[in-house]
Amino acid sequence: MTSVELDFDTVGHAVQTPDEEQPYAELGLQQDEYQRIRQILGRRPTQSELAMYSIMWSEHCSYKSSKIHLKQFVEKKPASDRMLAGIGENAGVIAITDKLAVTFKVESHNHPSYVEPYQGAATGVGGIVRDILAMGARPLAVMDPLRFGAADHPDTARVLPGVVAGVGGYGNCLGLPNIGGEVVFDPSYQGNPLVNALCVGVLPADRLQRKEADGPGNIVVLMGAKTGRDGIGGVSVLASATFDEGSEQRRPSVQVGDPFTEKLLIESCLELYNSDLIVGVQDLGGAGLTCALTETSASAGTGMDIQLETVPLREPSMTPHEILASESQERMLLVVEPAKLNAVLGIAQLWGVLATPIGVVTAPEPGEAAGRLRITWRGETVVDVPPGSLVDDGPVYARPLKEPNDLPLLQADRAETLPKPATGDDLRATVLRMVGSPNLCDKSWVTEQYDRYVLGNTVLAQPEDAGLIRLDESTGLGVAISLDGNSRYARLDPYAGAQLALAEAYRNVAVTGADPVAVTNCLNFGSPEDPAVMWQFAEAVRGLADGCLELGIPVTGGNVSFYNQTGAAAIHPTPIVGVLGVHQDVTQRVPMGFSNAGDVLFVLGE
Amino acid sequence: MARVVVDVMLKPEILDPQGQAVANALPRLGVSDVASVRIGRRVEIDFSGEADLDRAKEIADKLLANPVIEDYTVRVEQ
Amino acid sequence: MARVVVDVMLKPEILDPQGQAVANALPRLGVSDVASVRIGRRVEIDFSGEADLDRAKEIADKLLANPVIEDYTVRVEQ
Amino acid sequence: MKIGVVTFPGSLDDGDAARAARFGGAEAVRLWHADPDLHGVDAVVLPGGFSYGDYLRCGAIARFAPVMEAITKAAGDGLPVLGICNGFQILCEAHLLPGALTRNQHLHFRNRDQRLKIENTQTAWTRDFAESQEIVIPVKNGEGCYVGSPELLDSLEANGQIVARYVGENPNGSMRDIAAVRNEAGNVVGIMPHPEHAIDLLTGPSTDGLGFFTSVLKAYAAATVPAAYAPAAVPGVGHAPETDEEVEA
Ligand SMILES: Nc1ncnc2c1ncn2[C@@H]1O[C@H](COP(=O)(O)OP(=O)(O)O)[C@@H](O)[C@H]1O
Repeated sequence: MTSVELDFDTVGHAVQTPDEEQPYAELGLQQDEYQRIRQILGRRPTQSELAMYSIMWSEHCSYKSSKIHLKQFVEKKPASDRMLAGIGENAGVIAITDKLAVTFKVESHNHPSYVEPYQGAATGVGGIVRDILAMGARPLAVMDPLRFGAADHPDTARVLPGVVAGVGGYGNCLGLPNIGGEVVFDPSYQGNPLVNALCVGVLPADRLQRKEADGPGNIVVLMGAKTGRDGIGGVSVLASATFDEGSEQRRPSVQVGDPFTEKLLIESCLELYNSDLIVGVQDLGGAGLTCALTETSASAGTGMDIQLETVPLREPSMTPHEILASESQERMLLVVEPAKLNAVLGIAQLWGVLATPIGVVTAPEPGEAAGRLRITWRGETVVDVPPGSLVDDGPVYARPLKEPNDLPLLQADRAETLPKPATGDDLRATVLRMVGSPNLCDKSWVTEQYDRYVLGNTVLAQPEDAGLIRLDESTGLGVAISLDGNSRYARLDPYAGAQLALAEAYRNVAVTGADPVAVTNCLNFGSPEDPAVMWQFAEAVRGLADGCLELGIPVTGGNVSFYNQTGAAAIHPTPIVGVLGVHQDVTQRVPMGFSNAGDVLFVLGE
Repeated sequence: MARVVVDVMLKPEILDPQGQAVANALPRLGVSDVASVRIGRRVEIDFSGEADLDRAKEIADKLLANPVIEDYTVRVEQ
Repeated sequence: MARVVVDVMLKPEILDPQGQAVANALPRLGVSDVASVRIGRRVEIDFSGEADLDRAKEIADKLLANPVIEDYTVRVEQ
Repeated sequence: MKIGVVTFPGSLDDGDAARAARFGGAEAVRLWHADPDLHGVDAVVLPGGFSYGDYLRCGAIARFAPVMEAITKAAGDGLPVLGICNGFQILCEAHLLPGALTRNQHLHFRNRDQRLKIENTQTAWTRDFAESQEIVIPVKNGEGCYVGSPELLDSLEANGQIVARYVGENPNGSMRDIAAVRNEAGNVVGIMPHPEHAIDLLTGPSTDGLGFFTSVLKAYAAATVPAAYAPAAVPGVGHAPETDEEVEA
């Protein structure tokens, strides 16, 4: 092979040049991680392979610091016969009736939203909606728990309006009602606001989609937007590193969302599901094509042959590793039987969505347990890897844990020692100050920018404690969802703080008249390399897992966001907990306002 | 009165959904010889006195363009 | 490849809230010599062959500008 | 009576409009943007949403859809047409209604329950209301600010073409508080707020929106509109989406 003439790195070239220096450290890989890659491949990785490993083994994709803690959600999972898909899937799926299922999940898009508030928040919504879509569900509604720095800080004036407009711009244009969320101000988020987004969707239980790329000979189809240079390195760089002065150069990692294309993608996918035309489906989010190709093949134990030059590009000059790393939005990967390919392409065309066959599923070599992912570029092999090594064999760390030094002090500063309002006037002044405070004041400036009516099934939305969506007009069946988190409690006691968030969301759902059945969560923390942060994380996970066991509802999925800090200062630990409940008849919902004069008031509990 | 024009366009590598939507609609108007359409903002700043390019640049930097995703040019209108 | 630029601006008598918002923000940047700001669209049409001004005009007429509220100018980019 | 509801790529409230038509007592027929056949409907609703992403100007691209050609022709023959929100924008872009809709003056998308006053009941879509009746229906838009030249606005006032006005706070800066207008004949109406989201108390702030749909039924029953508008059959029938999704418990 005369790869010297090529302007890209190939497997052949890698074999011939074992000692070539590679920029693994700049890509966020440790020396020992790089050595493991060489070991797995039996040679140095190509440039494309190195990019793929660096993304897939990043904190964001591999959960290398959180994995050993998150497994408690499985180990302590209460018995539930409702769970059709759980942790490990794009989103958890819960059976609501014999025939109907619901899926929901919350994810973070914190760092991109600080860099470019509108697009960061917009693409956060777009990403979580594709997760829900990938399970086979029609997305029904979104929610957005948000955290900002001090309300009167000038940078909050830059970030907040952009984030709110972005959440609204994308969700409104997709036609998904926004049924709740949070807006909380605290100085700990000054340089690192939190933008979490939840989506809930509904599906007939027998329409549940799988991501497995089963069936050698099946065609791999990329559907949706063209691939561009946007977001390259977004996952590994923006989400898996501390956010500091260096972030200036990271700016190009930000992506622009196109909700119109996503809307068409939703409609075409649903039509494909309904017509039973596909074998597998996976959304492209963080880590783009790399993640979708490796996860779908690894989970099936198959391999793939991909011709990368068939990927439709926005910029023809893109290189193989850029195409593999691109985080261009609004794309889905499909696995299709050859006989059904034309029907699939026809449906895409009907909706005006691009769909392109880019390769085939392959069987493992004789004697091998799993297949290989081979990617060619203009006839040369640029990637030849066992896909499982990227997905499952990433590093796992048991990071050191240490209770924060200041915790005893903080805990000693009891609320009981604070002066209490003594007179009626004091009390009045205190109440006025509280209702006028940014965290308690009316949030309609935000919520009025969101469409809550679209789809015609919103029974409860802002400012109710929980959102309530009707699923069935004839029976009144519906689901209620609430998201909660209180980082000041979690800072004082992460174990109890996570449980308090869970309990609050649980109560919020219950008071609508719904029966709580499932939990999702987004764990927003500082750097996992800081033992104090890691301790907070471990405690929060333990608290949440114990709380869910106690309440008898399983965690069905979620997301971890680390490195939320400015310099050495981490945000308050912010576990956001979402609870979903089933409402048998939404016409009997209980809104939070007083309904009738003369009704009797009770206080339940202590 | 003097006018400075600031043209703000998305950086070439950034997706432009607006331009794309227009480009996709052209065939329905019977137009087939257009390779691409990009849409940005044209901002006309009228100074009460003389045109102040530096001022306009500063305004563009701070207010009109987001350097993360957009480029801009500033010029005095003839 | 040849580029035609279409500038679309709101007619002078139509209120431009975006431009006004920028104008209102200027004093906070210490800018006091700006009389007015107007914001419109700049559309870059790249023709695969030669620049076709008439074509561009037709596209502007039918699609890019709404004559009820907007004026436009068309020019080949040098 | 059959009410057609058009789905453009990016239409969002099409399912809700069809539901409202049914609540009002009509049969809802889904029409597809690429299909110029109106399938014998007796009235058409252009629903809310973001057709083609609303990326250039709201409604600017949708008006070139094949179905719009048929609707324009039928509207000229008296077919009742209601454009809601994005549908209103499309009707203005298609010159079936006067004026234009521009960015909300406060520059934000705004969703709230809005009080309106019905100013004209001489339309196919408002005859079931009382003159000056006040109603509450949701408004939700980013570009709902109605504008027109002073002469145009004066002539609209003089001809009774202003169908509804905002009462209380004007949610988007519309000139003369205009929320809805009609064409001269009164068969084509555009309204910015959403009657289809106010058809029952479970999901809406009121049931006031139903009046638009019962009005057109009455107009139909009174035979003030031509019976089933049937254009010549067009080859290459398109495809209407199944948006009333069949997820049964
Ligand atoms: N905090 C958490 N609690 C429970 N499950 C989690 C949590 N964080 C991540 N997971 C699960 O780990 C899997 C991988 O997560 P993620 O990478 O966010 O999914 P995706 O591949 O859709 O981006 C998912 O199934 C997710 O539900």
